[in-house]
Amino acid sequence: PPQVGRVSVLAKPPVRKLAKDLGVDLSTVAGTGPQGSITREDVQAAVAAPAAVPYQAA
Amino acid sequence: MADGSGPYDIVVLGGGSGGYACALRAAELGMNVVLIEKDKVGGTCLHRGCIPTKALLHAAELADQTRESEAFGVRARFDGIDVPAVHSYKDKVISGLYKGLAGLIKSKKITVVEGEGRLAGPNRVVVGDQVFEGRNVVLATGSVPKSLPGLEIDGDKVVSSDHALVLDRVPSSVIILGGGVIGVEFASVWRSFGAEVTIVEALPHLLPLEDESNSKLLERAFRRRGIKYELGVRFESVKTTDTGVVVTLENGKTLDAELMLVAVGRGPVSAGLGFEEAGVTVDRGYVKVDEYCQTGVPGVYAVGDLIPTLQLAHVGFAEGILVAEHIAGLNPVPIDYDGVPRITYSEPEVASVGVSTAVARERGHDVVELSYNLAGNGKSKILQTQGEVKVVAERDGRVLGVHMVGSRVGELVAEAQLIYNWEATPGDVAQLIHPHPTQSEALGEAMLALAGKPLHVHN
Amino acid sequence: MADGSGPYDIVVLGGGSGGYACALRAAELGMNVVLIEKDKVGGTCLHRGCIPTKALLHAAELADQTRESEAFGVRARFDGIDVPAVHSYKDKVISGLYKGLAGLIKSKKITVVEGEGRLAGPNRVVVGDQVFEGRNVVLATGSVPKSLPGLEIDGDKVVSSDHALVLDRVPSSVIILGGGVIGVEFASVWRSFGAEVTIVEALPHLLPLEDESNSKLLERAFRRRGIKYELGVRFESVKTTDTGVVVTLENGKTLDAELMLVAVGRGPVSAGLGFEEAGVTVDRGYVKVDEYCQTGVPGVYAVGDLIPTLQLAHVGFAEGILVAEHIAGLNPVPIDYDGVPRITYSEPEVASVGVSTAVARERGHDVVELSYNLAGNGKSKILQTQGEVKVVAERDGRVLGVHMVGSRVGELVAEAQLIYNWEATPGDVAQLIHPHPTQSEALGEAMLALAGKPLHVHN
Ligand SMILES: Cc1cc2nc3c(=O)[nH]c(=O)nc-3n(C[C@H](O)[C@H](O)[C@H](O)COP(=O)(O)OP(=O)(O)OC[C@H]3O[C@@H](n4cnc5c(N)ncnc54)[C@H](O)[C@@H]3O)c2cc1C
Ligand SMILES: Cc1cc2nc3c(=O)[nH]c(=O)nc-3n(C[C@H](O)[C@H](O)[C@H](O)COP(=O)(O)OP(=O)(O)OC[C@H]3O[C@@H](n4cnc5c(N)ncnc54)[C@H](O)[C@@H]3O)c2cc1C
Repeated sequence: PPQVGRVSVLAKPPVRKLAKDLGVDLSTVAGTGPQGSITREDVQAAVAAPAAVPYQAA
Repeated sequence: MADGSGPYDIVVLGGGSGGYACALRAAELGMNVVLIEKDKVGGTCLHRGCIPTKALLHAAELADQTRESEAFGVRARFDGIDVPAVHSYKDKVISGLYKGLAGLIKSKKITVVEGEGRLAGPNRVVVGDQVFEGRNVVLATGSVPKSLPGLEIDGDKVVSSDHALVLDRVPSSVIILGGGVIGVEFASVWRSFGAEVTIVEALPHLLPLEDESNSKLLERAFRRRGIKYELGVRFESVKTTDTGVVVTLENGKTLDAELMLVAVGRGPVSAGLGFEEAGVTVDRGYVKVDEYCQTGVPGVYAVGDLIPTLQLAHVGFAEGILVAEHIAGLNPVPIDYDGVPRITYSEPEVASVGVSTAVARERGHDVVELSYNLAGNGKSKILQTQGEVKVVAERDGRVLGVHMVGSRVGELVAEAQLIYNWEATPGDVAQLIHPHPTQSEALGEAMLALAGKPLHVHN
Repeated sequence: MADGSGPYDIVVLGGGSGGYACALRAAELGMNVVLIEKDKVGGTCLHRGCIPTKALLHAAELADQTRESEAFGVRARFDGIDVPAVHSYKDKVISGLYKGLAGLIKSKKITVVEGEGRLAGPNRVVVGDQVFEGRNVVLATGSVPKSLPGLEIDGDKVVSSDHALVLDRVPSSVIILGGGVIGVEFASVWRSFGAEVTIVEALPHLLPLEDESNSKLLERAFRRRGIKYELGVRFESVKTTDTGVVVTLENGKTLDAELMLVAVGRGPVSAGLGFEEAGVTVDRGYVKVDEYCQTGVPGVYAVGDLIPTLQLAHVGFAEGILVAEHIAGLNPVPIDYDGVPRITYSEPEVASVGVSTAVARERGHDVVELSYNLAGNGKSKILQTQGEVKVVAERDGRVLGVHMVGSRVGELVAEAQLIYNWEATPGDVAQLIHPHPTQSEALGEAMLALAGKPLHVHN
């Protein structure tokens, strides 16, 4: 049967764009929104917490 | 007016879309700005571009509708075009917007200098004997109509868009050199006004920057409207005669008409303005910049038609704003030029955002696409317009492009712009049902179908 | 046609927007569906609602434009409305869409039964002497025009929208009872066609469900168009005379006209159809359902105008699809009714999505709002339309509502729908520059201003 278009990462489109602009990989973010969706705040928290971002040499 | 003192935070050279948007945003951010303009703020777009052409196109729409209104039950007689009245309508629109813009600039306490400026060093612009020092300089001198080598625009029988916008009559016949946006828009206006129109385009399609599907639909619509075109053939020469012009094409064919419009593109205004002397890299007239519109010279930026990005007013706005925010240290996100919406305001309109099917494939995407024919769209049937909405997407992924043809579809690209730039999938959109009966439903139907849940899709 | 056998996966009772959308989606999902319709598939919307009214409104637009075209330089003479030709245009639009829809339903192998059905048990619908058994039953019998107690619609001088849509003439004068969407749309059509129009509305504003700012702008525009209205006053009685009607209002005022249109709302079609006998709860005619459109009886659903949600075709579509997906076990997301776009297709149009300022405040939001006047919008100036785009947002947060008035703004609500439903902030939108010159820029400008970076905002 045809399937409803499913997104691998559960986040609303503007949040996906925000994550991209901030350099956050959504697959590393745990969602706290409805049904585990990733919220704007989750993305911002991921930027604030350096542990969530892979280490990069200066 | 400030004397040539300074230093300003920003000296902006050129008061068109790019320059004034930069000045406004910089002023908002508390910067001290001088805006130098040799003619009128608003530039090409307001005085010789977007606004006057769209006013003509609206008059053209009214002419068509008046002619065809009987089919809708409205008895009317079309009695011709009153050219002076068209101009006074158009000029009233321009002057209203001009007054608003000038007032806005003034209210933001931007210093406006009237005169022709020249870059006289990395942070110095000279106007006559006045010198303006700026911690930053933004070059925004825009563009002017181009011609072909050896082809002289005499302003009488061989004209540019500048002349066409103030023409005192509807020509009986016109040859339009160039099937890009400007050529196509004038073809549409003149045809609606009653002229015989032939477009000559060297590339294989009208609007060669559009997805081929859009070009083909426009060509079909133009054919039905009686707009002729010669595609994939180059112009060779033009001879003016007592009654008009005779144009020879490279394939030997000759065409004659009362007038020829040269619409082969616009060239940047950079010669003789001291750019290269100040160390700014210029390539075929265009100023080279990075993703923040910075030239190689620290503190010198360039925006708008002067740089080799899409020649659109809203690109100028976006670049001007970006530069102001960059100077202010706001860390703005560079522009994704694929995500800039494009509209050709002809009848029918052509609009797109994102990439074409061909480009998406070239970039290695696993592409799915869906074309929704406007024949299935109630509002389009009411308007009696034909065309389609085509959506290009990554298989099980985001939307990569939206391409549309039909009356009034230009307004639909704003929604498509969000979908593209926010990297939405068809499923994200398909969860929402569009308002009925609107043309925007056609985009909704395409998304529903791509999401595997077509609603009003006829095969 | 299937004899009364079964069992089907779904028996749908009523082939309007809600019913046929459910049938189509269910068939796509591999289900075995019977669709029972006593008249024509497409229902109210296609035959007596959305589509015919919008065709009339388009003819009305053409009439206005033909009359006013001289101001744009198009010489024309308006010679009146050819009512039979208007009807044949309208009927052609309807029949084209009807043919498409009927073909689509057939191509999906949905069994269509012509006849009046009745619920004869939780999973049994009877049509004449045929019985259709379904694992699920979807009630979608829609609505019909309502009247007021004691007010008889005679179909001659006191008419409903059903009659108005087939009227054989343009009345010289009309009184419209009810200033909701339907009343306002007919007022707009008739005024454009040359009638004297007076709307009587008991609530204090036209379009009482809209944000008050939208209602007031529409009232101002209607006043300029010479459409009269009596607000905040109730109808008392109507007397028909030889030449028309005399209407008395509760404040004692009397009005006379050739015709009165009763547009006081639509009531659900549920009486005598066996719903309550089968255990379905009915409240003032409306079938009560949960967020998945389930009645209290397992396997019995109801959608569309029959349930007390917004009476809009696209709500019917959405509910029909939701029910099909719910039955198929796809776990669909319930509809956020605030996020459904609303359009009134009058001249000017009125469109909105999300909540009004008043409701946003009631719900405890810290509200900011911004109204962008279309006077600052180039394309609106070209169209010579007035109005505004008002955005309601949470301070430093998401957009809560978008409310618009102006010619053609209905198409702009599709973008606003994404912004609202995807919970975008003004800043998310402000990062993208809208195409110039479009009406959609007005929404962009409002977002830019709310994001603290106004561009073309005049104070
Ligand atoms: C016919 C036509 C139709 C168009 N339609 C559209 C449309 O519908 N939508 C759209 O997005 N775009 C449209 N465009 C393109 C749009 O007009 C341009 O992209 C836009 O104007 C570029 O802005 P700019 O600021 O870079 O340059 P310009 O608008 O060209 O402004 C440059 C300004 O700098 C001034 N200047 C130049 N040199 C100097 C100097 N040395 N000293 C002082 N001042 C100087 C000029 O007088 C001018 O005012 C159209 C263009 C044309 C010609
Ligand atoms: C003048 C007017 C203008 C409108 N304009 C718009 C608009 O622009 N946009 C918009 O979104 N909405 C508009 N609407 C509202 C829209 O038409 C309705 O919301 C929509 O039609 C509801 O769909 P439905 O399926 O619930 O009911 P309906 O469309 O009413 O369909 C119900 C169907 O069930 C059939 N039926 C009823 N009882 C039985 C029975 N016992 N057995 C068999 N069949 C039965 C009927 O014949 C009918 O075909 C308008 C309505 C009107 C009246």
